Amino acid sequence: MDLTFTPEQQAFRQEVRAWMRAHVPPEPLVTLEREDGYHQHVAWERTLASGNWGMVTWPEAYGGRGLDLIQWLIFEEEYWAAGAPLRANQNGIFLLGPTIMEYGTEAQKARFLMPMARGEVMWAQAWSEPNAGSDMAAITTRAVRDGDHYRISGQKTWSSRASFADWGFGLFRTEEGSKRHHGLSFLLFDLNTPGITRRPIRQLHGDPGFAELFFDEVRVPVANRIADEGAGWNVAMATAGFERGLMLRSPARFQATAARLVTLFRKHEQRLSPVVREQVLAAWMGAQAYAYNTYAVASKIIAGGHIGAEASLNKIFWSELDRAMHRTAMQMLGAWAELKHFDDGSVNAWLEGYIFSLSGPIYAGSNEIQRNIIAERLLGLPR
Amino acid sequence: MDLTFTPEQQAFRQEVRAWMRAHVPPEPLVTLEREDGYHQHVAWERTLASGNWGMVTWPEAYGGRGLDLIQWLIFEEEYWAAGAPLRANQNGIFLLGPTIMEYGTEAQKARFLMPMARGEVMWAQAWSEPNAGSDMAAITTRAVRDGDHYRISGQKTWSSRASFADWGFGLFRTEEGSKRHHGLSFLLFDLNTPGITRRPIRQLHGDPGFAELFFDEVRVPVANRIADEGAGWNVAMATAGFERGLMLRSPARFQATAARLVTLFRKHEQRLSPVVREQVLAAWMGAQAYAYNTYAVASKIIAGGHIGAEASLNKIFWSELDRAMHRTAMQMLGAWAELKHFDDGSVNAWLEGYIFSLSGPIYAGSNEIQRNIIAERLLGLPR
Amino acid sequence: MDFRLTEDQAILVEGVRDFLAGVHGAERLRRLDMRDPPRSPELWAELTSMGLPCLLVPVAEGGLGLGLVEAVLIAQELGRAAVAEPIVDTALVAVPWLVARAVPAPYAAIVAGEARIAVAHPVNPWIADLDDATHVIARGSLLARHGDAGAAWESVDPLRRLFASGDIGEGDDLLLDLGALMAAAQLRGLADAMLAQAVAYAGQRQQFGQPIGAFQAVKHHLASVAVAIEFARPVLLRAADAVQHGSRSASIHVSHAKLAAGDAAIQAAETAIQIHGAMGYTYEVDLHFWMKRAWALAGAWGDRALHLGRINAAILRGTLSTGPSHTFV
Amino acid sequence: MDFRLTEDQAILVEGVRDFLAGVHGAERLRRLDMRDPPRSPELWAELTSMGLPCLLVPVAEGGLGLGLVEAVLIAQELGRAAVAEPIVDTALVAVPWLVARAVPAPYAAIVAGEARIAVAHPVNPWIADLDDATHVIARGSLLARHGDAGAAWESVDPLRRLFASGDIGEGDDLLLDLGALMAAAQLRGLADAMLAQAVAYAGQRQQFGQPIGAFQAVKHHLASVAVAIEFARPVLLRAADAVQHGSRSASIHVSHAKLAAGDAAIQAAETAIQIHGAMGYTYEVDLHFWMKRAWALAGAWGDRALHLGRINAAILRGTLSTGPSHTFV
Repeated sequence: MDLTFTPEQQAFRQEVRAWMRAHVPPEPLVTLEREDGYHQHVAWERTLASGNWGMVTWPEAYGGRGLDLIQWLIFEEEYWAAGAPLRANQNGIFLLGPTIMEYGTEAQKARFLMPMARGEVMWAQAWSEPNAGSDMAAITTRAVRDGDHYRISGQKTWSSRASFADWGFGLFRTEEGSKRHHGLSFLLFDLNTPGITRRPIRQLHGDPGFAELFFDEVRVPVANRIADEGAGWNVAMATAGFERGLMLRSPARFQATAARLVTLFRKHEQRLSPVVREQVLAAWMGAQAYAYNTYAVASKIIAGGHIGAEASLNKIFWSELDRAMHRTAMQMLGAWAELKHFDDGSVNAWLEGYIFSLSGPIYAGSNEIQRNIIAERLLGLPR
Repeated sequence: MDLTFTPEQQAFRQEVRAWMRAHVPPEPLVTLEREDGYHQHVAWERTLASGNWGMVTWPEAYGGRGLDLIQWLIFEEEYWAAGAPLRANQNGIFLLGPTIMEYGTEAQKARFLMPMARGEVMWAQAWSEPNAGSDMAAITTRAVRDGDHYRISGQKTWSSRASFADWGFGLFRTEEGSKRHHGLSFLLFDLNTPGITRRPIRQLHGDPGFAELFFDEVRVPVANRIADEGAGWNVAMATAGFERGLMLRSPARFQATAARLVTLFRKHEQRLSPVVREQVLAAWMGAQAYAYNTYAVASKIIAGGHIGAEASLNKIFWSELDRAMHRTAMQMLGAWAELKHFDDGSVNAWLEGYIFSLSGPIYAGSNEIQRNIIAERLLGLPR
Repeated sequence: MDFRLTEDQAILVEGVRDFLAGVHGAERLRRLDMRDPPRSPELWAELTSMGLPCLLVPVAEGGLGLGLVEAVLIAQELGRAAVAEPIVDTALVAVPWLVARAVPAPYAAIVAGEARIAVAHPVNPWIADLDDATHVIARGSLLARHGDAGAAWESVDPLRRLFASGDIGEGDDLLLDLGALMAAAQLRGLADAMLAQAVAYAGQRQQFGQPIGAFQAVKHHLASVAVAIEFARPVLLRAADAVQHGSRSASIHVSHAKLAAGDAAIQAAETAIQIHGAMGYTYEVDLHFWMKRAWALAGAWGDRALHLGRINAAILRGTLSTGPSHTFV
Repeated sequence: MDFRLTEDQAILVEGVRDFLAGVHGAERLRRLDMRDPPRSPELWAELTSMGLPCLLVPVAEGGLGLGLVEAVLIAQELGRAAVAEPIVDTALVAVPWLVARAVPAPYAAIVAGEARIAVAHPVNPWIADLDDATHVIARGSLLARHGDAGAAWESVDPLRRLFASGDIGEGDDLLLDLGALMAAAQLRGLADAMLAQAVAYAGQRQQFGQPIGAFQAVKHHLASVAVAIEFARPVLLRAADAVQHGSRSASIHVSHAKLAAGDAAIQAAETAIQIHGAMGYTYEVDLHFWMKRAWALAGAWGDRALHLGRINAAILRGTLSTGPSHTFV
């Protein structure tokens, strides 16, 4: 065990810090869930790409830097410490990119990865259907083979980024009459293909960002299928594993929240003391623990280890931490909590953050599902 | 709605207060779970009976005062405010007594109720069996009819008071081959009948109090059966309803705990502040809310109303409140928490109370069972 | 001592509940949400015709002369229906304050639904529904409103209308208690409505071949919410009774009610959205109207810190007796 | 930066765990509980033969010269096995303190298992295992113990031996950190053992025709405990590393570890007894030994108030930098 950074790692930290200081927009961007904000965030992805900071963990051949997970954590720490924006490209970086690298053909890698890395093509995910949320194997949207194309008909929902993104990926039932996780294929599709209708879903905060996607005999080339026909479930499980796993939520983001919470507490301390203090201390402790744990898991993976059901422990921890931190901030803000802007005109990011945090225990496998996984797979309780 | 006490109620409160002031032992009794303490508590029951304070809600004909539930609450408030001891006769007052009044024959009432009210015969309950805890319908101990007797064979466990008490009551399978809640009968038995072996169970705190009861062809007169043969389940459910319901835990007991917690906090405030404060305030609020709710339910019952599945809300509230209050006290006591006595020689009642509070969410139907009942019967969720 | 509602109270509550269920369902909320501002003269007229403005107005002034227990029961129903019109401030906060302080007031106009009273208090940085008000309570007086209310501040709750409060001087303690009490009552109504929505959704939404309400985890989450809501009820009634009778400790009981109902509402909201899954995160279902109102009212009229602070001062400083003999002090 | 255990560390832990599983199962605890005092020279000899006393003794003094990371790993295993012999205080608290403070010490006797060092600190009102100790650390010195230790105080934990501490002067901060760190490590081991016991019981106890572990409520309670235990692990290791390297912020990290492990242990205990039902409330199953140790150690070497207070001073007073770039400050 060695908890010190090498001189190379320290130098790398300085490099990231300097670049971020020079490039992070001085004013917060408009929310990613609105069209104007989305375009601001895409522009930021392209700025990141210009400095080759878009996909730091990807191999250099695909537009990345080939960094290891410890370097990734350092990058993330400096990224969030600089107050840099949310990543519009999250679906690409952590979900689809690694999936194509693992399961794609050379042609698919050549075609899709570079534009993703450069922020030129933005990706939406399309897993869920109205009757397949937590129970993803209940997917019914079908893709019927028709020569060198599939014809897709059906509906996807809760498709993040799909209101504005360029391409989408998801699971479709390619074998007629197949049940549950059999007969599914993993397909990529241009969101502007004829027959696709996007219906933005208005979220809690009033902005879209999610969308429903309606498919009416949409023609998608067979060349856009990742891995074999019928092998979609395994591919998606690997992708979902990335999602639940280490890289979905970097600890730096929560440490930044905890630090903001400390600042908020100090500002209001006279009024708040003593009732909120312990919750603020718990926020710092939780964010630190999550950071340490991520460093520990990263160390294990770098050494060739794997994470399996432990990812469920992670998912529960960060999602409940995030909600608790924002709930605490809402309590501290009192009568200001409901306002979208403070009296100095600044955005009430705590309110937005609280709303966003409520999705944490729901998405990427609800925390109820995660607790089942922990109980059955890690602890060995009977099904 | 009228939240004031009548002059009669106020006068009654003064009467209880004066009697308690004159009779409550100045020093705490030894724990009821030990033989010496048990006898001290039985003596206290007889003192209570001498003032006719033993069974205040029972009809006068059976040795009570025929008080209504509001008077009972006033009695309990003054009882606990005076620091009076735990009730050794709890099983009789709240479980068996009302059951006999509702289901017993005149002969049974005449035979059993007066000695119970006078504290002359102490009763143990014998519901659970090794494989029938939460799942009480899994009872297997059988009572085979043999003329005017039953012959009981089998085993009961977690039998409260059975280490030292005189008589017991419980459910037995009187119909051979019957399943679940069919074919059970409610029987009373002298704990000194030949064939009964009591094995005290050592509890967490090291003292017995619970016992296992082994029955080896124990002869119990048919006259000791409450209600019809085979009707035991319904009788027991009514009894368990009394237990879970209003009178198992009077709010005054929790208000006394909350008040002690406030005192403990004040004593240690300099060291504790600010982290425990909110938990102490929550204790006061919880105990008050429980008291109000009990007054509200009492008002409803006096007016002819009933409580059904609402009793489960009650059980969860008081048991989790009690555990939280004692957990808070343990935290406040820090390095003293583990000690059975403080340096002034006084008993660490918080430690005993914490251990006792851990049984709250388990007994009288675990809180998991209670939450099932609330969800299915009150909220109407599917089974 | 009788903690039951009177028959009259029970009938009143039922009547208001049925009325609101009829005129103020989720469809109405959606329609109001489309308007700018999200107010409806027709709805106000309906609420007036139901007699809501006159409930607490003295009989001599043409009202029903009801008390604060009735007021919290009605406020609960207004919360259950997520009513955002300024009926609570006018009829349930302003009127009892005017009566208690013997301030001359335009009761006839209030009864007729023509007067609307906005309420300023330094505990809130905003004044709700100031633009539309005919009067405002501020600095211990009832003032005719004049001038421009300015632009509305944007609340997360699309049906709330908040305006800068400006310099409104010191606060009046009774006004704070009344505002907090009615916020608490609405919060409990909101909580109960969210529980009902979550129960209904859980009974209908199928996953893994069964309604999700058949899963024990879902059951237990909802049961815990039911416990919190149940035990907020008598606290609320007891607080209303204490304020009504001018009890010395009334403020403590109001704070208790605000905390119990506010915490129940936040727990209900977090549980309900969890059970609705992604659906609860959208405008596709109605839950969001109730959640947002709960977030708003949880911080309005004194936040957790303020109310815990008041209880702290009373309990831990020893100005209120505690223990079993002091249930109704 | 590598947060993995070294292979040597992994082998050491496994060896100690296997050894303790062999000599120190629940049966041994029951036998010790029958003795007065509940101590066993044979057990001490076994622990000595396993080499536990010499782990942290410098190589030049005949020991293995291991560090605090190894120490917390061993303390976790001693917690998992609920070992009550004074091995933690002697080998894992006293020895590293003596080494760090360069106090001349009877290392040969320690290595041979002949010296036992009791540790006094004003944060505890008692001194553990004073009666049997050859030495005591108090007032910043190592003293030969003499005189009568007095009567043992009765702990809820039948295997603890506590004695009045008397006037022991000011506290030594490093000693407090070492004591708290090793208590935290034992607490995490205890928590993990209680989780394992509850899982085993839930898999075997039948109710309503199935093992209770098949009920989702039981699963979710246990999963929550698993989360708490998992996330206490790196906090503990990071604190050990900080103390080992004399980091300026070491005390903060020790406090964090004590809170994380202590809270996990209390949660594990309350969950485990709930799942054991009435059985967990008795001596019939072994759980009580672990619960009682957890209750004792949660309050020992600084309670929640003390450790939260230290973190409060650092974080909210701003003496420790927070935020994403400061993970390892």
